[in-house]
Amino acid sequence: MTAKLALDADQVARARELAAIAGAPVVELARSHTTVAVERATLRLAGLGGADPDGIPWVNRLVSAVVEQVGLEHGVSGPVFGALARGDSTDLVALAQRAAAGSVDFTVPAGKARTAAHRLGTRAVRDGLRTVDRRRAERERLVKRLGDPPQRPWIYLIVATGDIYEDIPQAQAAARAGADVIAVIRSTGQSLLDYVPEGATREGFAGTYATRENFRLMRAALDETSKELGRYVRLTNYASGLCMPEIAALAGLERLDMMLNDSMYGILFRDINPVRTFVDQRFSRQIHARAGIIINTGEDNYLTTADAVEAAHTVTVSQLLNEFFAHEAGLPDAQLGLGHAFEINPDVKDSFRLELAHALLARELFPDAPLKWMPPTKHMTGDVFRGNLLDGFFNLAGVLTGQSILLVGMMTEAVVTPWLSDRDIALQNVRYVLDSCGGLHEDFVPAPGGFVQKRAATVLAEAVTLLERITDEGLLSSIADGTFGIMKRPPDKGRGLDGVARRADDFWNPAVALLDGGAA
Amino acid sequence: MTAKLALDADQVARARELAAIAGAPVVELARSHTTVAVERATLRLAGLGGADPDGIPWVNRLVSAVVEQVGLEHGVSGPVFGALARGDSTDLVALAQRAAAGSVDFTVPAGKARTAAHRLGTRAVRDGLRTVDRRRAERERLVKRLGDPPQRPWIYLIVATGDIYEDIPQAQAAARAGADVIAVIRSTGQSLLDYVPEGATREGFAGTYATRENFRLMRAALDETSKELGRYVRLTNYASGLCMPEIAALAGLERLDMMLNDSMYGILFRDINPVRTFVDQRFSRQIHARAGIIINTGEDNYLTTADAVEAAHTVTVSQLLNEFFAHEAGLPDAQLGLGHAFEINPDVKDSFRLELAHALLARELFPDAPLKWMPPTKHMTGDVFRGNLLDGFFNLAGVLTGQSILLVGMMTEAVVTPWLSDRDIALQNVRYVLDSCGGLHEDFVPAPGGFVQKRAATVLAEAVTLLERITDEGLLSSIADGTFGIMKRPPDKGRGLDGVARRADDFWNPAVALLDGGAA
Amino acid sequence: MIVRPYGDTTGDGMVQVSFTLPVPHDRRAEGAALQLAGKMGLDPAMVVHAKQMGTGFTFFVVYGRVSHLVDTDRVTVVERDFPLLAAKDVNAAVRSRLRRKLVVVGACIGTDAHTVGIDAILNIKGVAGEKGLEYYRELRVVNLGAQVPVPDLVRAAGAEKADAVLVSQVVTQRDAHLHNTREMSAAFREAFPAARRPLLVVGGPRFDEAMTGELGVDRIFGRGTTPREVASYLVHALIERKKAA
Amino acid sequence: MIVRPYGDTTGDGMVQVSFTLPVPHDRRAEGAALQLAGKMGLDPAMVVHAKQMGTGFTFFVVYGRVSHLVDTDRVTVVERDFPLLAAKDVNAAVRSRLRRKLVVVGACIGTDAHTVGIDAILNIKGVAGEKGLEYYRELRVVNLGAQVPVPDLVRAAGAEKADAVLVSQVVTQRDAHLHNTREMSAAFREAFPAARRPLLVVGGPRFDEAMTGELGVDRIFGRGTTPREVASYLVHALIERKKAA
Ligand code: B12
Ligand code: B12
Ligand SMILES: Cc1ncc(COP(=O)(O)O)c(C=O)c1O
Ligand SMILES: Cc1ncc(COP(=O)(O)O)c(C=O)c1O
Repeated sequence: MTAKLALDADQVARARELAAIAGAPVVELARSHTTVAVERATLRLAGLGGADPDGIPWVNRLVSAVVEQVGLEHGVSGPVFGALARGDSTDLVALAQRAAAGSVDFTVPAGKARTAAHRLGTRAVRDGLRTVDRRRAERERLVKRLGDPPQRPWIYLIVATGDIYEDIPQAQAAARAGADVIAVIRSTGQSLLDYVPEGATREGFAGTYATRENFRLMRAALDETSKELGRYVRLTNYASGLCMPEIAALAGLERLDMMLNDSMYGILFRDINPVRTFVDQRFSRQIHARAGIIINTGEDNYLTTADAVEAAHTVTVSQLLNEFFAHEAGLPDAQLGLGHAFEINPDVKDSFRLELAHALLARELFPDAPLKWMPPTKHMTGDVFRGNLLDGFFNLAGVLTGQSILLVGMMTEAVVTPWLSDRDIALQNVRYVLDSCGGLHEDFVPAPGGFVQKRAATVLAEAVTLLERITDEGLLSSIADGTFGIMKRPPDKGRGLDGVARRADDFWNPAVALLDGGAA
Repeated sequence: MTAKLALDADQVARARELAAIAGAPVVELARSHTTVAVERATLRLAGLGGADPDGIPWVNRLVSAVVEQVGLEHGVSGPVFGALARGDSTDLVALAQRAAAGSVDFTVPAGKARTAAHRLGTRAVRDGLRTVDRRRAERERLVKRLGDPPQRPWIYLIVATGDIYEDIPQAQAAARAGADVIAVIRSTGQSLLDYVPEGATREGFAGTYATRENFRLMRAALDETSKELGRYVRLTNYASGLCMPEIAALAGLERLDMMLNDSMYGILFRDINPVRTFVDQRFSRQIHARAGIIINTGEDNYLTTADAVEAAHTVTVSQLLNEFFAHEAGLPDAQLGLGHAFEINPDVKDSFRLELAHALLARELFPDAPLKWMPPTKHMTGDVFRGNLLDGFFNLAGVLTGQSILLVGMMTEAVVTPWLSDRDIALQNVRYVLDSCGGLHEDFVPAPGGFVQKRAATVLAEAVTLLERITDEGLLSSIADGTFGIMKRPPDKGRGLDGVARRADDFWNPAVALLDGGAA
Repeated sequence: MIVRPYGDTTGDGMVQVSFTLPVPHDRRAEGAALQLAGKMGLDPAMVVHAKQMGTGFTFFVVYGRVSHLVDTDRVTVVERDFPLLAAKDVNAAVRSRLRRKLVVVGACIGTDAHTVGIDAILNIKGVAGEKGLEYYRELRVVNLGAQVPVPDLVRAAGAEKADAVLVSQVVTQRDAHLHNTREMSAAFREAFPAARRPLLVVGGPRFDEAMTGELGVDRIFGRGTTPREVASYLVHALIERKKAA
Repeated sequence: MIVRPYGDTTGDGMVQVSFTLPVPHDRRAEGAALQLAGKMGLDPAMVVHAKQMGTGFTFFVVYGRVSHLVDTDRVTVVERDFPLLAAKDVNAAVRSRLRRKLVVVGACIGTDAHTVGIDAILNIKGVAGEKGLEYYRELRVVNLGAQVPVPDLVRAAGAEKADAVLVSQVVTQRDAHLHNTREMSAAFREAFPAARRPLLVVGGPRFDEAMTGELGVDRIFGRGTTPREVASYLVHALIERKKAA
């Protein structure tokens, strides 16, 4: 894409600089804290899986036991691998079982015990990370062999039956019908669970539980379909929530390809404590970076609670923050699926041209990021005929502005989670627009100084102003003020705060060490 | 609209010149013949209405009687007004009744009788034309008082229940919902009737009979609605067919605002004799010119039988011919609703860009004509969801290329004549596109030498080549060859030929005299 | 096999319905919409969209579950009960068995002017990649075109000694296609002794193929018919069956 | 009044239906679609579109006539049986009759996180140009937000001495909204003696407003509810009715 907006380069640079200033203290926060989820994720990387007979994962049992005895601030790996090193159990599962029964004494190992624990823990986690590496290499091989989608944007479809065994055939059907990316929507409420359920599940509400086994089943099914189609079909799930780091680890281990992972979504939309979120987010993104997983950020959500015209600049600001945090966590531009959405009230005069301005602004601010373009949801109604039309114009805006990943809108958005036929109709819509207007961006030349260019400049200017305010106030205070999505979230409130601890001086976590160190 | 296609001005001029050369012999044909329909139309202008107890209009009875006795070639007005002048009856209806009973002897009057007949006939027809003039002035007053639609394109909607009393509330509802022009579709088969039915009708198939009373009822209803809405709502009906001149006269008398009137439609799609059509067409257009009625030509029809890409240039050629014939008959550009349509198979790669090229070509060739942009029909299927989408892109093409009159597409095109709700959904579609993309043409700038410009140049070049062939062969032979819409129509075949006569030396028709003379 | 509509889960029975009721939009109207949905078997039913049109009509979109079962074994369809032949087999059959050209007269009758469908079957150009009947060397095709009055058709069939008459009807408003077809078949019955009556075939996108009896014709072809199907049927009905008889 | 669906003519009974059947597309599948349409009361019915999706499913669009009659007099709707009050009248009623602030506790319960609807009712900002309940001086509003477990809600209602509890449910897949509402009302019945139980109000776009009995709540509000309706209802139910009793 050649530049069509004539953006002011200085202002763009200024915006990035401000985002870095606003983000720096939060990175510091993340580097100086740990959470139960980070610790559990570490144990998962170290190979601990499964759950007790009540379905409580062993990682939860084990971390709880350690935290109870020695607190969280040292990291659980020292105590856990110390116990293993001293022969308390033969492996992590056995240890977790014994710990659950109350028969292990955990201590923060010191001296030689410390060295032994660290060696054991590092080796275990390194093995886990190597599996992640192998999965990544596997993906690269498959993409090489089978090929990427022939067109941009990639077509991204959701399935959401709640039952993995209904999801699978629907996902395969969607892929055959043209989907390049399948996202399995998660059951409502899972993001508030402070554990990751186990096994294949059939009982989700409006989505299917994210479990390692469900990941595996779906990935295997899509591998099959990929071969059949001669095109690598990507799989997406959600990291966000109280288990962000763990789900990121499982996704890396099961070769998911994309993950919903936003630096602020959990705070704003699930009332998860800000500190908890920022700490979890950084760790999870480090794993995504390692796994070659593309993150999908959640700016679209702001526009479901705030007005898409008034709040357009908050999307830009959030994208810049997500970019900063992602880079810091090691994610290159190619893994940055920054989100934005077609959510302007269609009754607003010139709404489509406003959408074009916003979409092009994101495109030109982040030229190398695989932007994720989200369909209308808020202003969809039960009028499914109008809905399909609106989705068509959303698709057109995507094509005209060179978006990278197109989340396919459903005419039944306001009615039900998508039906099989909804997806088919939606894909047909996308295909029509892509095939009939594929090259139309050639003829889309915003008039110099015209409506589109002016609107983009306004949004950018508003974003800079807001970023200036945020750097003044601090990001955490801004979040507390309701800057994003009109949600007010103070740093000392929200779910999961009790699972956060400032790292003690002797804090040790082999995953953190390996990931921060960069080597493994 | 600024020029976006960089058309070759010489080639455009050449195309017009060729069309004039091709059309000239046909104009000569029209000037040297008359038809029963022209004669009946003349009697209608002179004030003869009504029908016999079998529903056969008095104009038909009277013309038949004259033709039987003295032939058609002199025109019927001499014999008819001669009979009146000599006191055979007090008025035209009485004369027709007597003639039907076989009790009038018609002769072509000569000498004094001729002078008296001509005076009487001229006065009667002039009265009729004055009524047409009054209707026109009335329209101009109403438009001035109530206003034209605030936007372009004007929104053109059809009603087609078959029952004038269902049509009326539907038309009013459509106008209230935003229609600027209402077209009452005619019953199938009416165009093959060699008479115009009488009275209010409720029994049409897939359309309502065009009758003077139906015209009057609908115009009155829409006048009411126009006042209610503060916007003059236009009314359209069909002239084409065996009664083209008569219907044109009735439309002028009842203040219709637009009329389907194509120079070749009847020939190609109703197998009406070419000579009959061309003669009727010229007379009817003279009346339209007088009445200030905008004609709608029928190039869209070619694309329902021929392929819209392959035959794109035949549309251009036909538009040029229609333009030539219209100008010759006295119609200014402002009354030239030349037709074209969005009928490319939507599965064709780049179909939308091809549509843009074609639509823009028409726009730039006829910058001052109120072009009528017709929706997809041929490639509409029973998939009404897709249908509504396609109609949305049709609307968009109309907006991007500055079309003047937008015939609103219906999602049920392949299923039923439009339902009330179809129209509502369709209007909502139009409104969305107009409101959200109204100014988007500002940003639509076909790349110089790019896909759109190239395609337009190709079509224009093909049109010139075809026009060259037509000027070589003669238009009538080209029509016989299947040049348009793949229909082969030789000049000596087809319906209504027996109602055509070469004008005799003493031919006299007061309407022809007044219209050709220009004065009245 | 018993099946049910499928929304997103096997057996969920979900369907979408839309319609207009001649009432202004209010709560009572929505209740009326639910009442209708209920009578159609939707339970539960949700009115997900309601929009007043003008003053006295409201358009509704309703989603809901039906408990109707569909028994695919009890579906009666007009299955193709003849083999699908290649053009050369059609020609061969006519040549060897009939020993003269098989005559087909086609038309759009009544006021219907939609010739694209019958032309697709008859003209060389054909449809969907298949050539039309004119392409078959052993068939003689007379295409009378659009808006042919029934008496003209009967006369032409007699004059051409038609083996089969192919009639197209596309306009269906007020059941025009049914009326016209009935009028046509009655006219042929009147004009020809049963043994010499040509085979009567009608086609068009909105016919129910099972209505041959009611309409007095030998065969009905619907949406998406191809020329080869028609040619094969003609061989089957005029040659194979005659042989059998 | 007896009415019928309206396509383009009074009484024509025309409706549009779409659904998927778990069968591949062939003639039999179209027959199956017609069978279902028939059971829904469409006669005649036309399959106007059929498209196979994947290997084992076909999507159908069917148009047709139903002969069901809709009797608008037999529609039972939850009519607004209370006067719609202006904010100042609501405040006046509370002040003069209750003589203390009326306490409203609101929440999205279960795993539902769709707060936009309840916020539209409660927050000052409101919806459709009407301010939310927080704007009413004599109401005290406690909005607990999203994904509130039922026990927490019951506890909060007790602690705040809630006069009314307003619960929102938007997710309806697998009838989540019905389960959660039933669980909620049962918990309140358990926790409070009948006389002291707060008024229970639920809302959301997919509720059937007539289900109060089944769900054990006092009132249900559906799509497009406005804050003023809710405030007026609260006055009616908590003040006017009490006075009457
Ligand atoms: C093209 C077209 C026209 C052209 C016709 C040109 C021509 N020479 O045929 C023109 C522009 C002239 C036209 C005019 C009108 N049309 Co028209 N037209 C159509 C359109 C767009 C496509 C029809 C078509 O060509 N289909 C393609 C062919 C190949 O398909 P088919 O006809 O189904 O044929 C196949 C099968 O059915 C079968 N078949 C058909 N006939 C036969 C016969 C035999 C013997 C056999 C074996 C098989 C067979 O085989 C064919 C090949 O597979 C349809 C809408 C649509 N998208 O369907 C409207 C449509 C048919 N038209 C309609 C109407 C009402 C009219 C008009 C009255 C008014 C108007 N809306 O303009 C006029 C007047 C026509 C008249 N007097 O009959 C309506 C009919 C409504 C109804 N159900 O009653 C439709 C559905 C549009 C609408 N929704 O209003 N039309
Ligand atoms: C905004 C939105 C979101 C936002 C919510 C933000 C927030 N803080 O609320 C976000 C992005 C977070 C979200 C997430 C999800 N959503 Co969501 N979301 C929507 C959306 C687009 C709009 C809902 C809305 O805000 N409507 C506007 C409000 C004002 O209307 P309302 O809720 O109907 O409220 C009015 C009345 O109903 C009534 N009312 C409502 N509650 C109450 C309560 C009382 C007491 C009273 C008196 C009245 C009342 O008054 C209100 C004002 O008139 C809908 C689709 C749509 N267009 O409807 C999907 C939708 C509701 N979401 C859905 C789903 C499945 C989800 C997810 C599970 C997965 C996903 N698809 O993303 C997640 C998880 C949510 C969870 N755990 O619950 C589905 C639900 C399907 C179903 N029927 O079961 C929908 C329908 C989309 C779909 N087709 O898949 N979503
Ligand atoms: C970034 C991000 N994470 C997570 C989710 C979903 O979260 P939950 O599972 O809590 O509904 C969304 C919502 O679409 C999102 O945008
Ligand atoms: C120019 C023109 N005249 C007339 C008609 C309709 O003719 P008929 O009434 O014969 O169907 C059409 C069809 O749309 C047309 O385009």
